[in-house]
Amino acid sequence: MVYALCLVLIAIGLYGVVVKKNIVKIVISMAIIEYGINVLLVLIGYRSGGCAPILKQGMTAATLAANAVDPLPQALVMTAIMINLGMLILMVAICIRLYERYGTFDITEMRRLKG
Amino acid sequence: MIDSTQKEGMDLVAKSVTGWLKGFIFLFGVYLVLHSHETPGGGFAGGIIIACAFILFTLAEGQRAGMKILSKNLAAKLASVGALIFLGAAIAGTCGKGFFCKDFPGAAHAGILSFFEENAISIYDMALALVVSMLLFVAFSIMAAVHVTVKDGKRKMVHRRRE
Amino acid sequence: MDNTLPFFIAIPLAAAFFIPMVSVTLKWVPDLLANAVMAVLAAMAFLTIGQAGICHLGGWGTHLGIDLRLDGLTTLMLITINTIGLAMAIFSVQYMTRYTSKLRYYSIFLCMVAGLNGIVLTGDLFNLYIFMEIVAISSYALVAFGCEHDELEAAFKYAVLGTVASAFVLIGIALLYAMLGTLNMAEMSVKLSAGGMNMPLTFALGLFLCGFGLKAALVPFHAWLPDAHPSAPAPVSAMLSGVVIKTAGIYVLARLIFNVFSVQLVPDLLPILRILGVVSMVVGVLLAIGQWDMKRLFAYHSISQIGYVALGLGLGTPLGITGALFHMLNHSVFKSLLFLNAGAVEYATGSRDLKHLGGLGKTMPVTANTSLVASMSIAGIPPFNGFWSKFIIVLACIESDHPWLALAAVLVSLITLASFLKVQKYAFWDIGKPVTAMAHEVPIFMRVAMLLLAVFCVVLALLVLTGLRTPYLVTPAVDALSTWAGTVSGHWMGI
Amino acid sequence: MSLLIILLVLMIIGAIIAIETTNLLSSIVCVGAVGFLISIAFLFLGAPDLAITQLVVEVLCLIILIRATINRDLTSVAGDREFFGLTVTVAMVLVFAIVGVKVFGEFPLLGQPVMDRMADTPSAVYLAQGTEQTGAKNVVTALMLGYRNYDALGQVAILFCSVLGALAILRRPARKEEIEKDQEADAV
Repeated sequence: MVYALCLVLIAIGLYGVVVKKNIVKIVISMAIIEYGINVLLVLIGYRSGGCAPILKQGMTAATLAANAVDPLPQALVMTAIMINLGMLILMVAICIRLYERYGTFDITEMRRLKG
Repeated sequence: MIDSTQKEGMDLVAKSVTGWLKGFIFLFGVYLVLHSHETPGGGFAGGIIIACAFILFTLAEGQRAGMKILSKNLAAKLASVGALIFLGAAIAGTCGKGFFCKDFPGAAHAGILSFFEENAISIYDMALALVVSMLLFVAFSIMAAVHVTVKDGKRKMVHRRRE
Repeated sequence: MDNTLPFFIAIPLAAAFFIPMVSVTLKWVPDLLANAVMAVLAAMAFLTIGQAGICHLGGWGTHLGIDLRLDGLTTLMLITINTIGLAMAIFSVQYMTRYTSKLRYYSIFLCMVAGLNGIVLTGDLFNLYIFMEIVAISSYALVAFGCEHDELEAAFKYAVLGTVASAFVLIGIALLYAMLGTLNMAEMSVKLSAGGMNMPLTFALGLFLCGFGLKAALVPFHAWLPDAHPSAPAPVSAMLSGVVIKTAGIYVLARLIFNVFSVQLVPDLLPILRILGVVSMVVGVLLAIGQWDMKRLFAYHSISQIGYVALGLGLGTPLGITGALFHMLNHSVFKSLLFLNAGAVEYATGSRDLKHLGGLGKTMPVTANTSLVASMSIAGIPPFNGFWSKFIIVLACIESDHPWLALAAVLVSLITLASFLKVQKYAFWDIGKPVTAMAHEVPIFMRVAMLLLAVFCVVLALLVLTGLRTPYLVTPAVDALSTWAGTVSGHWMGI
Repeated sequence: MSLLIILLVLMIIGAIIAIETTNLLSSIVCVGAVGFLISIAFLFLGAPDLAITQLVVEVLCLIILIRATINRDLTSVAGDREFFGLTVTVAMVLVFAIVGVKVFGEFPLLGQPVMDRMADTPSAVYLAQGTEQTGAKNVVTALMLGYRNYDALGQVAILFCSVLGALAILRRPARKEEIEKDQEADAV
């Protein structure tokens, strides 16, 4: 159920990427896809009632191993978040420059290339 | 005619609130970086918060005042330095076996190597924070500086600082 | 050798980080640094011939950390990437003077080389994803480097489709991790052979096929390539067409299909790969013949030639894989050379529209002759390298009882010949037009880069001889793919 | 658990509004809302590191996106692309959803990470020995900077590359010819 909702989030983003005309909307849809994937990854590492994988005071490594959630997907998501940030910066730069060249955010009016 | 001191940045309330807040935000970022090994946070979050402190200042006080504190070129160079430090630490870790802060804290080596070995995570974190904060500040300032103007029916992109 | 493996990633990255700090007034420093770095990397790549090994980064071991692995296929790819990269760096010295901001160009270019080396070296699936993203982001930035209308538009399309592909790959990685509990490809393969397939794993494989198929521009996913590759500056187009689609697409696909999953586990994969290959081959070449823009024509031929590689891999026999890998190597050489020729023509005349060109054979002899070599190679004329690899693929088709595929391969080769005769005729043989009469031969460094690649076109043909093929390059690469961890003997997988 | 579902449903609503609304600025604000919801979800899923990072990244994303769209006229380009594209997409998304639901039918239940289901996973080792082996009490930091250090190196390279790329794309002039053109324009 919860996984399926993540998939719905990804599918909404996919729909937005293909269908929308506005290039900023496309960038936003891409961000939504990445959100869905991030939540999916963290859910894969979730343990029911688990605590954060941080050793607090008075806690031994054994109790941590028995109670904490899986740290590996979290490290992956951390990386993925930063990749998305880099991607967003680059895409926004391209959008600004496209606006300068074409005077619009409408992708259907950018039709210099065909085939 | 609006005179230039008013034109730069936001109004007085925003400026004075920023004046109070910017130090705290910066310190919070530094705290997150230095304590990343025991609390949540770490180099990335800390770096972004440091960048946010600079960005807030630039937004409130205006581009020109922001550039006086930290110019774009200097920020880009600092980012390069940070990236090189990170890379150097990573490579040193690959060649010297077990450099990735293994055997912490009872490292038996003496001298400078032992210092690095004990603090390797912190060094990575600091380098990471330097890179991330400076790069994001550069990204922000380039986006803030660029404006598209329409002149004689032709669009032209101008950098605000150039004029 | 094992301890030098990280330097394939570290040296270009260090140079990439260092170059932006160089003062703008010292114009020669980035040129020199980039060329020196690429020369060192190419030399290091040739030194890996015949070597194999694993480097555990940080000494954590296979189970906990990330490791870099070297085997025959990795060696082949490293040599391809770094040699072509060297030629591109030499070419860029004078070609990129047309653009401003050469510093950033070199920096992003070196990041891309580091990412490509990382893709072929790493043995960890998520690490591979990260290196793939480095390559992807640097190629978006480089495609848009000229900042003209069509360049930005192509970069935007490329970036959108590339991000969707990366998203598919990341979902696939998440599913694999959930089912297998590890990210190391060697361990994954052992667990897969023990556990067999199930629904999530099949879905993950499908996502990988779509994602990497998009990166490799196999036909249903090819829409971005004919826009993106011609729009970039010539050395970048050459790098994208010659190296990136193979490394980020075909190489990873081959690793996943033959090493991580396996032909025994998923027998339906090979026919799918064959169909994708044949369709790409035919559609690519049919779309190519109508083109008048030189670079666009070459870009469509990239799709078609990638189809040959996919077809060879899809046969699954050792001979088919030999042909595919050999063709991959050859294609990266001659396609890069063709893009450099197009760049040289554009540099000299300011146009790459075949209708406006003509008679360049007299004014630009080096460009004309190297492009003749490359055209004959891609069309499969006997003494050159392209002939031998296509010949092996056709033989492999016949050997594994697919005569129709063999016929298709031969026919596509003939159409390729026709379309390259058109390029030669309109660009170099016809009488001169006013634009081309004024053209001069391009400067020395550009000529050196083209000559280097032309020599490779001829020399690589020698690899078909068994005496050379067996110890060097191709056969070790084929061995790396055809031994599977399930049978434990594979040296890439040796844990 | 029900809280998580509520959060996800809210996210989906936010995403739909963000994609379908005509005003670009409100669309960006909606994406920000989705990001903050995700940050809360991370907090409940035992990932405070990610919650903090997601929060600050979201703030920065909003600043950059708003910077990109503010002061631009014609920002409210609405409407969808041609009908054919729409049908293809809807079909694709449907296939994706159906296959996905089928896949997750065979998927392990929520709340059972890999180290509970399998004997020998690296995650169990990270949790049991990571704090001792690396000296970091935060296992996620230990993973990012210790065990999987080259991932972090890759991120630095990606960020570096994308900012350099943005600088390169937003530079002016881009070609030598443009300099001459500008000079001519100035002379006139």
